[in-house]
Amino acid sequence: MSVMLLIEQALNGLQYGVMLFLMAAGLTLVFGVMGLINLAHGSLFMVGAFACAAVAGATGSFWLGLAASLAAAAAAGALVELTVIRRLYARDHLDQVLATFALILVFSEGTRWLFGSFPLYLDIPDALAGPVTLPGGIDYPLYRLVLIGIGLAIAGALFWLIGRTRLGIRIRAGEADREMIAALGVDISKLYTIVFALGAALAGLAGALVGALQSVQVGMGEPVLILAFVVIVIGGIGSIKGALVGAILVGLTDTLGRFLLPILFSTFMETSAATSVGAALASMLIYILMAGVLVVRPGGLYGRA
Amino acid sequence: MTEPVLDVRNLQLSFGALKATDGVSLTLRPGEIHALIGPNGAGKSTLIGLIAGTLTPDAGQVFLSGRDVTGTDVVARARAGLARSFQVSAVAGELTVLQNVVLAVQGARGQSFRFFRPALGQADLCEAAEAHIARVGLSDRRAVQAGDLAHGERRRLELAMALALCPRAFVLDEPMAGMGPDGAREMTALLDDLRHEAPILLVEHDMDAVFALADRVSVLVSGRVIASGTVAEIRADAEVQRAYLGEEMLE
Amino acid sequence: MNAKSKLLAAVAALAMAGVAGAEPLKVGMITTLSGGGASLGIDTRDGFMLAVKQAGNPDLEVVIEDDQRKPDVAVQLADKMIQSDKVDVLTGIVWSNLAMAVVPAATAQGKFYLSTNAAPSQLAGKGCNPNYFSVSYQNDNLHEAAGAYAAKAGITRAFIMAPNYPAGQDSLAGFKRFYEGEVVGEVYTQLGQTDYAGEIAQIRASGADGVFIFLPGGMGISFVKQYADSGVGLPLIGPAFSFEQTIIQAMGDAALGVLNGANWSPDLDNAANTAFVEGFAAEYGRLPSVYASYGYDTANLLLSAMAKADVKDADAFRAALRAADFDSVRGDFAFSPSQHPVQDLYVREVVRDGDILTNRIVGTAIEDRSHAYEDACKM
Amino acid sequence: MGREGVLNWVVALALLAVPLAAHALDEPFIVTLATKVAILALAGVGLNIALGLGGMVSLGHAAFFGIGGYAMAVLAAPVQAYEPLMTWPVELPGTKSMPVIWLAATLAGGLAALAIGALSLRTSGVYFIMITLAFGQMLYYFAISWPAYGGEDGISIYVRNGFPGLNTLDPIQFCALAYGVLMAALLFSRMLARSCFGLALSGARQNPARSAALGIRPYSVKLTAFVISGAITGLAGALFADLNRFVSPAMLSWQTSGEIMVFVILGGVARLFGPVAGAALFILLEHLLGGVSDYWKLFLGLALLGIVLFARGGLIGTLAGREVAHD
Repeated sequence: MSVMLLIEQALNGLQYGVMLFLMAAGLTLVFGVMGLINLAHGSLFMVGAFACAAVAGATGSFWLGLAASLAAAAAAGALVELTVIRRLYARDHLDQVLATFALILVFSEGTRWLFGSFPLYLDIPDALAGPVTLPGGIDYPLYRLVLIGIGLAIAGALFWLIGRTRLGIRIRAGEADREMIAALGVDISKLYTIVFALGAALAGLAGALVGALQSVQVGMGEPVLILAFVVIVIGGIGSIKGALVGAILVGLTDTLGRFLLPILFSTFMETSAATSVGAALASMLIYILMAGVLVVRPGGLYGRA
Repeated sequence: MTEPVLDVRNLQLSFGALKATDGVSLTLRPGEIHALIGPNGAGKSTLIGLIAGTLTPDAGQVFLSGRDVTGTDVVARARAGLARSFQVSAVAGELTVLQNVVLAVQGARGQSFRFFRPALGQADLCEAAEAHIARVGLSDRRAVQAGDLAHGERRRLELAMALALCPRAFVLDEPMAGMGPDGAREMTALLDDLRHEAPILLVEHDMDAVFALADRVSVLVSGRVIASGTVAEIRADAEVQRAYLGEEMLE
Repeated sequence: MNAKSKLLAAVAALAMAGVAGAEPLKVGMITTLSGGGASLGIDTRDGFMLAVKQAGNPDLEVVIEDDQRKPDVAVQLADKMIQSDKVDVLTGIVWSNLAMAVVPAATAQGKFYLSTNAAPSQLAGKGCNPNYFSVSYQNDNLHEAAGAYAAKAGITRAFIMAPNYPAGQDSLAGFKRFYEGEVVGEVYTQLGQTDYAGEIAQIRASGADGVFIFLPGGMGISFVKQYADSGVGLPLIGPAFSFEQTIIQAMGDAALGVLNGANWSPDLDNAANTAFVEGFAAEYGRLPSVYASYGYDTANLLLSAMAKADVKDADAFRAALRAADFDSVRGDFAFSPSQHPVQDLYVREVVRDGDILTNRIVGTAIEDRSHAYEDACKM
Repeated sequence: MGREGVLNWVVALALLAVPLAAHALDEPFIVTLATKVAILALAGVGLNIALGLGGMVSLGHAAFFGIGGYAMAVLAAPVQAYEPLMTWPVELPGTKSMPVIWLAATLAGGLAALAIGALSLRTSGVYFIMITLAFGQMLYYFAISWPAYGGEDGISIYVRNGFPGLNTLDPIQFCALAYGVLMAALLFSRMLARSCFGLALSGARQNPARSAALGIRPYSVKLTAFVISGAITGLAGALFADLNRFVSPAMLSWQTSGEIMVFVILGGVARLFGPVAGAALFILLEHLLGGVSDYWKLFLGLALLGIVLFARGGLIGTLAGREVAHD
């Protein structure tokens, strides 16, 4: 095991984390502002990937597909907010869980109905294909570097949006006190629709960006959703900063754990068994991390609780 | 002089730069009502939190019947005989009056981990609860859900639950709040009666009630006790007049 | 509950009526038609039903149900088919874990089970059963084909990788069984994993000269795309599952040139296969996958046995199945004593044919291969 | 007896009458379906203690369900392989006896709930939902990738386990057994709700601060309820594994957690018979819609959505009205 390999794995973990952040940011915003737990957030990730694959397939342009993914996910988010979600704000978490669980079924089977059961094709745009050589001689895929860049840029944009703009002031006011912001004369239902659509668009963008790397298929959103939950629990609900730190922590822990644990075990076990046992433990590592954070800080790293 | 039931020594608590409680000492002796007054934001709620155990002081100690309970939590202090009522009525709204008080009785007796017999089928629990309900005059309302009670009735239910703890000391947080003149009069009479059960640390804005009931009064301003004494002494204290009473007296 | 059943009584071909031994036979197909993995079940069903349609035998009745890829649902469907529909034969399960849930109980109740795909080692060796036939292969076969051919393809230092679950562990064992080179890296990934950057970095650092992967479904798509983009460029070999007709379109050009072990290919040159591939394309407007070919063979095997014996006479019917007297799309086909196929294993390459990607045979890996657990089967 | 009481009797008798009628008409599969309803309802009864009485929205109850299932398989598998369960520190044989297996599954479910609950109850609200979900997922991945006990393939038990005096292989007898366990659990649940503990739990749910000031530790009360809840769901898992004669990580998946929760909410949260009505309705919907289309889950989703938006209080709540108070 060389230092270079370790650095490369750390980059991989960073890239993974940054993509998780795009998912977690929307989820944590929606929870922070509206107090809503949305299990169907993963479905919006899937909608983005399918929209991108469909448009890129029809036009041949990944970039048009990316734009379509943002538009489709935001539109799907707004539609769902207007028809279903807004009836849930006043409900308890239980109703929210059930309704959004039902939405997952609707989205997944609806997508399968529209696009069929076979995975769709979506590839990295030619301009970003292939590896580049980094200082130190690491060959690293350009597309993944771009993903890290896009993710960090969006994180920066979100911090700016929340911290510096009028919309951000309203969002923060909404987090602090719902009645107060209504009293300020802000059209609260419009604000909610915008925030929900924004979160959906981020999820859709993540779906499209990641879709180019992996398989675009029904059900791709749920594993990411659960990881995003872990991220939010670690970071603290409602905190964008917590989502970023949590996502990168989860990304690094998962990637490095899968890489290092089998090596660790093979120092005192036979190789085949070590890789199997190491992989089994690596799959639990982020949950152990979450449990550890909970013991020390039940409200998450940047939580208010 | 008898040993105080509740003895608070030099409590301190800061939230950042704000000294919410700044070296407060006070005592509660058997049979007395000790009123704690002070303007809004003086730190009364913080002090109650420190005494009840929901907050942990930076320094200082709380003794209950001579025992240092500073390191213990709310539950332990409740079991040790500290009965606390809440500023905002905090009864369980879905339970009936009787259920609320039975809950308090079983809490005091440490019987909450009985899984089998129906709570309302246990004569000893119910009889004790009924007695406390009768004491506060809610007997004919015992089957009503607490959430459906009138405001004054809920305050009395609070007292019944505090009584159920068979306390060594009451800490009552504004029991008169939001009551009309009739309700306040009834409550005053009830509190005057309760002092025979256990001494009362009474946090209250209603000055008529305070002056009618209190044996001693302490005045809290900006987290500090600026004066402590009998009603007459406090009325005469210049600093209190300036800091607090003055505002109201001048109205 | 019959509302759910899709009863497909094949339309009569009068010519078939009156053939000796043609007693009615009811077959229950449990396969995955919804949720993730539905494409495999749909191909299985379509291949099976194509053969049923071509035969036009009115005595064959098929009940099809969707197992949602859930073992408990599969078990309950099997109970329902046996108890309510009173089927004689069960078939169609795609996944090994579902097969392990259904097959032992079904055969214990005296029903025949013909596997169209999953054939776990437990059922091939110690747990073999007179009423259980695998028409497809034994699970290890296609990995063995890849292993046997890897050295020929110039892979002498292999990096091998599979998900960390029983089929994955069997896969790596199967590959190593016939592989003559050195294994320089062995990695188990998480089931359902979507990002392989970490593993690709390990491949790059391992000094390997070729990579064997068993990553079925979406996992394979993700890996192949990321692998192609990484520029590592070492030859890739795997079992057919990862490079099937159902998924290579989603991999795109990244899959071109990938080698995969198989026992069937659309370009296999025999009359039965030509009729199958053309018939499938005409009926469904797409190319068949291996799963479709197994479904098609299974139906034809069943039809051939029906023509010889009555299913109510289990011994006679079993003998008729064992004879395997049908034209397999794989060419020569026979059953081993454990009732698994004895067949040639090939290696295919993913190629572009006009607009679509498909597979072409590049060589034979092992001839007349049965499987590794034959000796453990006391039958 | 109020309307809810009448409704409870109707549901209880229907769940008894349907399999008996199906048995008389020689429709064993309907008996099997009724058994499935009874067992899933039992899982729901377990969850309802946490969810309805304790207000703990657990999206990780599949963990206890699956652990109960694995407890069954781990005990029964050595018997069919003619091996001991363990040889160290003492040699212990496996067992095919349901009462022993049930005890083990109940204990295992309860212990798992103790560990998960002790950590998760440090938080509340939406955190609690996410954390229970994540812990469930952790066990799911562990079960898949841990090489012992079959991994993703799971474990098959070829012959259903035995119960003294009954032939459990006969669908109607096994159904009766499951029904009996369900009814016992419902009685226990009713008793629990009315007991001192039930009162304390209700207080801890509605007003934890007040409960603490009465000398009742909300954390201990809730954790105890969570453990009881996990234990009952674990028992249901063992029965479910016996129904299928099979256990696999699918029992631990988060979809299973979601479905158990759907039973409870469909039927009516905190209603005694809510999980029973909910599980029956769910299985009915699954089979009716399944006949209509391959995309039946789409319609299931829409139906669920309609119920949660427009029929609050679930089936029992809608039919019986707001008789018992619940939030």
